[in-house]
Amino acid sequence: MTPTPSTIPRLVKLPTNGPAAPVVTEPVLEEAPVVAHRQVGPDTWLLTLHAPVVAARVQPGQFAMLTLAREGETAPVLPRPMALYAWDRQAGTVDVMYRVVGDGTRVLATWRVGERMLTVGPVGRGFSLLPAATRVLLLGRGIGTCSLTALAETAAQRDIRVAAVTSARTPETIIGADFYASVGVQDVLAVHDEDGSSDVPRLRPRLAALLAEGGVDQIFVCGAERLLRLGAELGERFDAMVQVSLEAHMACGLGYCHGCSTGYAGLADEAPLVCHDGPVFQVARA
Amino acid sequence: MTPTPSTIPRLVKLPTNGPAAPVVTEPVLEEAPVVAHRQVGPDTWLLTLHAPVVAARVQPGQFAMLTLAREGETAPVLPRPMALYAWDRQAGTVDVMYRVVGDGTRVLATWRVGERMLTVGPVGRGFSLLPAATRVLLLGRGIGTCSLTALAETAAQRDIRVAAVTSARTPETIIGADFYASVGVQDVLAVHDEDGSSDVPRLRPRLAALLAEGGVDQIFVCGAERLLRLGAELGERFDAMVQVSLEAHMACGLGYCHGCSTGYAGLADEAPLVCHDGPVFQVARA
Amino acid sequence: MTRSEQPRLAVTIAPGLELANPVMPASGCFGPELGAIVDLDHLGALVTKTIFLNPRSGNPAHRVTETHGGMLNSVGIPSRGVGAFVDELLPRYAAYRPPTIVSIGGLSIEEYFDVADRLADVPHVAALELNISCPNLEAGGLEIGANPHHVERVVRGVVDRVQVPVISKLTPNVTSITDIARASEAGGAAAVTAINAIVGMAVDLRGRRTQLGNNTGGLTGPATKALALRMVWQVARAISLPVIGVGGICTAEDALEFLVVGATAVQVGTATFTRPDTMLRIISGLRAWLAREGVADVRELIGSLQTGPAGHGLAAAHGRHATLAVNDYGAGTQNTRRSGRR
Amino acid sequence: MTRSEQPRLAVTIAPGLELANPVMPASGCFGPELGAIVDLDHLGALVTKTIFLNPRSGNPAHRVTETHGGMLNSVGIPSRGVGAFVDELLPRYAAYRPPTIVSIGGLSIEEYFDVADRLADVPHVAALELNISCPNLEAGGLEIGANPHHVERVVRGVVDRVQVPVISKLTPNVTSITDIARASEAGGAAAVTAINAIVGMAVDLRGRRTQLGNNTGGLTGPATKALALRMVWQVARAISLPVIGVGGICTAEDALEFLVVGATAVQVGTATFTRPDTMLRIISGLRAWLAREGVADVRELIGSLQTGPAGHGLAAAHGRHATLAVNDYGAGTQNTRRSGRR
Ligand SMILES: Cc1cc2nc3c(=O)[nH]c(=O)nc-3n(C[C@H](O)[C@H](O)[C@H](O)COP(=O)(O)OP(=O)(O)OC[C@H]3O[C@@H](n4cnc5c(N)ncnc54)[C@H](O)[C@@H]3O)c2cc1C
Ligand SMILES: Cc1cc2nc3c(=O)[nH]c(=O)nc-3n(C[C@H](O)[C@H](O)[C@H](O)COP(=O)(O)OP(=O)(O)OC[C@H]3O[C@@H](n4cnc5c(N)ncnc54)[C@H](O)[C@@H]3O)c2cc1C
Ligand SMILES: Cc1cc2nc3c(=O)[nH]c(=O)nc-3n(C[C@H](O)[C@H](O)[C@H](O)COP(=O)(O)O)c2cc1C
Ligand SMILES: Cc1cc2nc3c(=O)[nH]c(=O)nc-3n(C[C@H](O)[C@H](O)[C@H](O)COP(=O)(O)O)c2cc1C
Ligand code: FES
Ligand code: FES
Repeated sequence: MTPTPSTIPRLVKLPTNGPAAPVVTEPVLEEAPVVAHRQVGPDTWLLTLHAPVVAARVQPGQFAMLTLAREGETAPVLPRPMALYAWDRQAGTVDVMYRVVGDGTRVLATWRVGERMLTVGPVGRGFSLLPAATRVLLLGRGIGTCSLTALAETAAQRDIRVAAVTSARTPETIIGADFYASVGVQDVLAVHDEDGSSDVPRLRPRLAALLAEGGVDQIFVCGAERLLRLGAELGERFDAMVQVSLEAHMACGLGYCHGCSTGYAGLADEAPLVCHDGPVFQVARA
Repeated sequence: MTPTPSTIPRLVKLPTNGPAAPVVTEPVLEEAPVVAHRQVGPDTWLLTLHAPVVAARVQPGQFAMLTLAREGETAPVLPRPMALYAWDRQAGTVDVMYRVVGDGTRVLATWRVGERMLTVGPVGRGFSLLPAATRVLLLGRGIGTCSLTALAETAAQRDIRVAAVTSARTPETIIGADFYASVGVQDVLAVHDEDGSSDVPRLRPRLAALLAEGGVDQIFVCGAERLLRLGAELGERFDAMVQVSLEAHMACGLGYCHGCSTGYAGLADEAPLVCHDGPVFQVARA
Repeated sequence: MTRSEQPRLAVTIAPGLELANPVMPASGCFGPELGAIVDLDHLGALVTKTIFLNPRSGNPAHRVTETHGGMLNSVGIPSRGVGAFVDELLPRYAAYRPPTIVSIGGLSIEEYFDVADRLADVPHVAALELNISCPNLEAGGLEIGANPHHVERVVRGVVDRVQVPVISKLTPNVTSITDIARASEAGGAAAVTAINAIVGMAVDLRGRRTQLGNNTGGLTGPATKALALRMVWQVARAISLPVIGVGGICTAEDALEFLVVGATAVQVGTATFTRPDTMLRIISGLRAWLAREGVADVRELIGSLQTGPAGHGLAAAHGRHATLAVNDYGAGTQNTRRSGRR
Repeated sequence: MTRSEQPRLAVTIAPGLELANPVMPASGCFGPELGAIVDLDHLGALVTKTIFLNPRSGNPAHRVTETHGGMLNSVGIPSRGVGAFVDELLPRYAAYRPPTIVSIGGLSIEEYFDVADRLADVPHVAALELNISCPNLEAGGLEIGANPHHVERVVRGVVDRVQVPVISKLTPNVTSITDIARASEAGGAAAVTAINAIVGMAVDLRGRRTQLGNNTGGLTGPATKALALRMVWQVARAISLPVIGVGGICTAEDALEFLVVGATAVQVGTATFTRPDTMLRIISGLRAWLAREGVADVRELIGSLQTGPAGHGLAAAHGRHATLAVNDYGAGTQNTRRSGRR
């Protein structure tokens, strides 16, 4: 198998120090009671766990590993990585929004309030907001938007001007638009495939116009390759740093199983691990 | 492994014709809705299924194979054989009483009213009530009593005088005493280990006294080896036919998998199958 | 194919042996007794329990028990012998429409030949399946099926004795199943079946005893599907005979996966215990799946597997996300997030 | 033993290598990273991921996926090479109290020797575990571990080069695991570990693709326990070395079953992914179980299995029924109903 010529931007790790380094926190294992769990859209659920240590430590773009097997059971064998959509450090709770797509999430949807879920978090190297950032753009699609919501809140709290695209296949499956509005995101562009508003050729000029005045310092992407390409293009145009959150099948979430490689690296060095070196990576500057 | 000398009576198949042959019916596969399901004692549950064809055909001592795996699931892989405790041919329902002892019955206890359970039944060759019988004795222990309850009802309906021992470890785990009383069993002896009333040396004279006048035509046993030995002894004394219902691990319940052998037969002929040749066998006359 | 047209399900598993559909029972997990509750005329074929020359009693109880995701059996293949089979059992199979494949076994290579001789001119025998792989027997079974030379001899000897196609059923309990498959092909088999049960064990901890009367038994059921799929894939690439896939198949999707890796037909064992009508559910599930996916002929799927990293890394994941984006490597080594279901 | 006394958990898995308890991680399913969330000082030992001589990148994504009752991995053993291991990784293991067992691999027999040479005098290496059985490698791995002659050569060569005990880790993907165990013993191994992963496969039906970037991968987890138990039982009877049992262990009861069939210690792999604290749960579960059953020393259980039909037929079923009656054969062939739980 020889890889076909790349059509997506080249990604590299975020730096481990300097202003562009993400805040990395030590994970913890908590037996977190489900404090709320409800369906919020087609196949989409919002789960709230009482995991005070995770809530205290988590940074935007980090995730948790959730054991979906109930006490005494062994299936699902693998825990599932889930972005932390939002959190309340005071209440000690974290929110996960997920879409039911397979066996794992089907089991997750059966968890009831009061049950205790083994939760490992916060995991990974999240997004890094530059101290000097004054305006940022978030590009999210589908459930991938869940990695960006907390970042929007943090940015807004720092008086950074935030524009957020949340894209989906249908109007009903748009994620996070209300959340963005509620945390003070200035420009929320909720777009979808049904009316074609999510098409990149239509989105590109809208965003260009929006950013024309004031530009943009950082662009954050999650959930679609075409949004990553658009982000990279805009990043080049506005000289902005572009970060993207990746997914991979995972087993440990802690960097020791080497299950979550980002790809095939050749014969000597291993490709970065999504759980340990990411999930957030940056687009390499040309 | 050479078998140790037998201390239990030799068992043989029931005849396939003549007055002592059980009524054998064709099994059917029904998707039977759960119409009632409640806990009736320590770890003991009563399940009612709407399975009209099974209910129409079943004879005392027959059983059903219940698929405990829910639609879309594969565990438990094996269905479980369960005696039919009682039935209502009019309403088209059958009752199963079971005790939660392992993974299978733990799953069974989670089934809710309205769910449809694949049910194969009636299966097996049940008890045979001789046309001439006027008095019978039932010896049941623990959940094994569930194989005898329907027989008591049928016998009582035929104006046969019934005496029934229901034995258990504790007073709370005694099965079927109320049922026996409600269907008109004349003598119900509910005995247990706590006060020693279930000890054979204490039970033997009580039963001998009870049967002294009028004797007994048939003795039916289920659930304990010591009761089988006692039954065989009384059978000899009163010249009564003794039948016993056996258990075995099962897969098909229909006689084709050969999983439910009653034992090791030697090298040429196979031992009888519990599902197909039984579950009811008779004590061989000396 | 328009929605109203029925997809074609017929497959040919051996010269002259076309089945109405690719679904049949696994040997030992079926008998005409099932006909009381399931319409057997809809099956692709019937397969008998393994028949030996002489009567055998089988193993002591317990003979079956449940394990995680599967079951163990140490039934030990009781048999009334080939004579009683021909006289009493076979007519009950012949009463149904699908062809009957007779599974035969032996405690020695010669026993296979004796059984084959006895069956050579018996009507209603559509094919012989050689159980060279039963792990429960003290003699024969595993030993013959694990040795390519013995396998070739057994297969050739039976092929020489009968007119009907001979199918060799492979044991998974070997280092190289492809060697056994090639030996079967060399011996003249018309097809191979893969796989038989995997030798396993279960323990009653409290009693510190083996659960099965025979100590070890054959592990079957969903827990074995990943192993069976791998072996069927390897075998299908190693030989040019039709392969009948078996091991853990419970649903139409499972059956289709076996076809995709190279099986021409499938057998269903343990899942028939779980639900006696599993085979019928699979057949109607196949039909529905093919219609939904617009596949006119089930044979299009046979061996259609693409291998290697998909879209070079991430897109292989989940076919169920219909609009899965094509992801590529970056010029470096990273891949972007899958975006299909978003 | 009175209720208040703690049962003794210590076991000796090789001359001079006593563990505080019989529970350790399986290679590749553990790293000091786990120490962030679990107290590793409670474990019986630590086991490293397999180390090769030179850096290796491992296989393309996807590298792990879930299957029925287990998982498949085709990680492919990325390694930074033995040099980086000694300099950077080993100190992180040495920071914990339990002894560190270093798993080593090779793409050739000589590579094992080179790695062993490099580790020969390194402090904090308590033992070497030879991964002669990794099914994911294109070279080495399966081939060496499936051939008794190669196994004996590898084991002997490493034993000759190091002072510490050498443990040979057996592959299940062979016809006769006892042959490989005997070859390990002949080569001078101090113990054997059984089993490694079973080669399996998963298919993305919709995409008609393999799920794993490397097509096949190692099946592990609860689905494999029945097979692993059988192999550990066979191996423990075939050789006189301690056996470390591994395969599908999730609970203290699972671990005890492995001890009962003959293992001296156990490793836990997949179950640590399901619950990162599984090993600690197992250790406290062992303690509780032994106390409850009045077993003063865990070693009493090792190899305590009774085989054959119990009470000659029916009583073997369920240890959990404490008062299980002894059932006998009748003079004929029948058995009576089990009466324990009634
Ligand atoms: C860092 C990170 C953050 C994530 N955040 C979210 C989130 O906020 N909301 C959400 O709905 N989902 C999220 N996912 C994906 C999530 O982990 C599930 O695996 C995915 O939704 C698949 O659902 P399933 O488990 O039901 O699929 P199954 O079919 O049960 O999965 C089978 C196997 O494939 C793996 N797998 C399948 N799809 C994915 C995927 N997209 N990513 C990783 N592994 C996969 C599973 O882990 C499992 O091993 C995230 C993934 C990562 C890596
Ligand atoms: C003819 C017949 C009638 C029965 N009637 C009843 C009844 O009315 N009420 C009731 O509670 N139980 C009854 N049983 C037993 C029942 O089938 C369950 O298997 C038993 O209760 C074990 O529970 P489990 O499935 O939870 O055990 P698990 O631990 O889940 O069983 C593991 C395996 O052992 C087998 N097994 C374990 N114990 C038994 C047993 N005693 N008999 C058969 N197989 C067993 C299971 O089928 C399974 O394969 C009957 C059994 C037979 C053969
Ligand atoms: C109870 C039982 C009995 C079996 N008997 C036979 C047999 O007689 N001959 C044979 O070739 N295979 C026999 N098998 C193996 C099956 O034919 C099949 O190869 C195996 O069960 C795997 O398929 P499954 O996972 O769908 O059950 C038996 C399997 C079971 C479970
Ligand atoms: C992700 C993963 C990586 C593994 N890596 C190795 C390895 O590097 N060396 C090795 O000897 N075994 C490796 N194994 C096999 C395990 O050590 C163990 O033998 C197997 O997983 C069975 O145990 P389990 O069922 O408890 O997981 C690996 C297993 C998994 C799941
Ligand atoms: S999931 Fe284990 S290394 Fe990333
Ligand atoms: S359970 Fe299959 S033959 Fe009795």
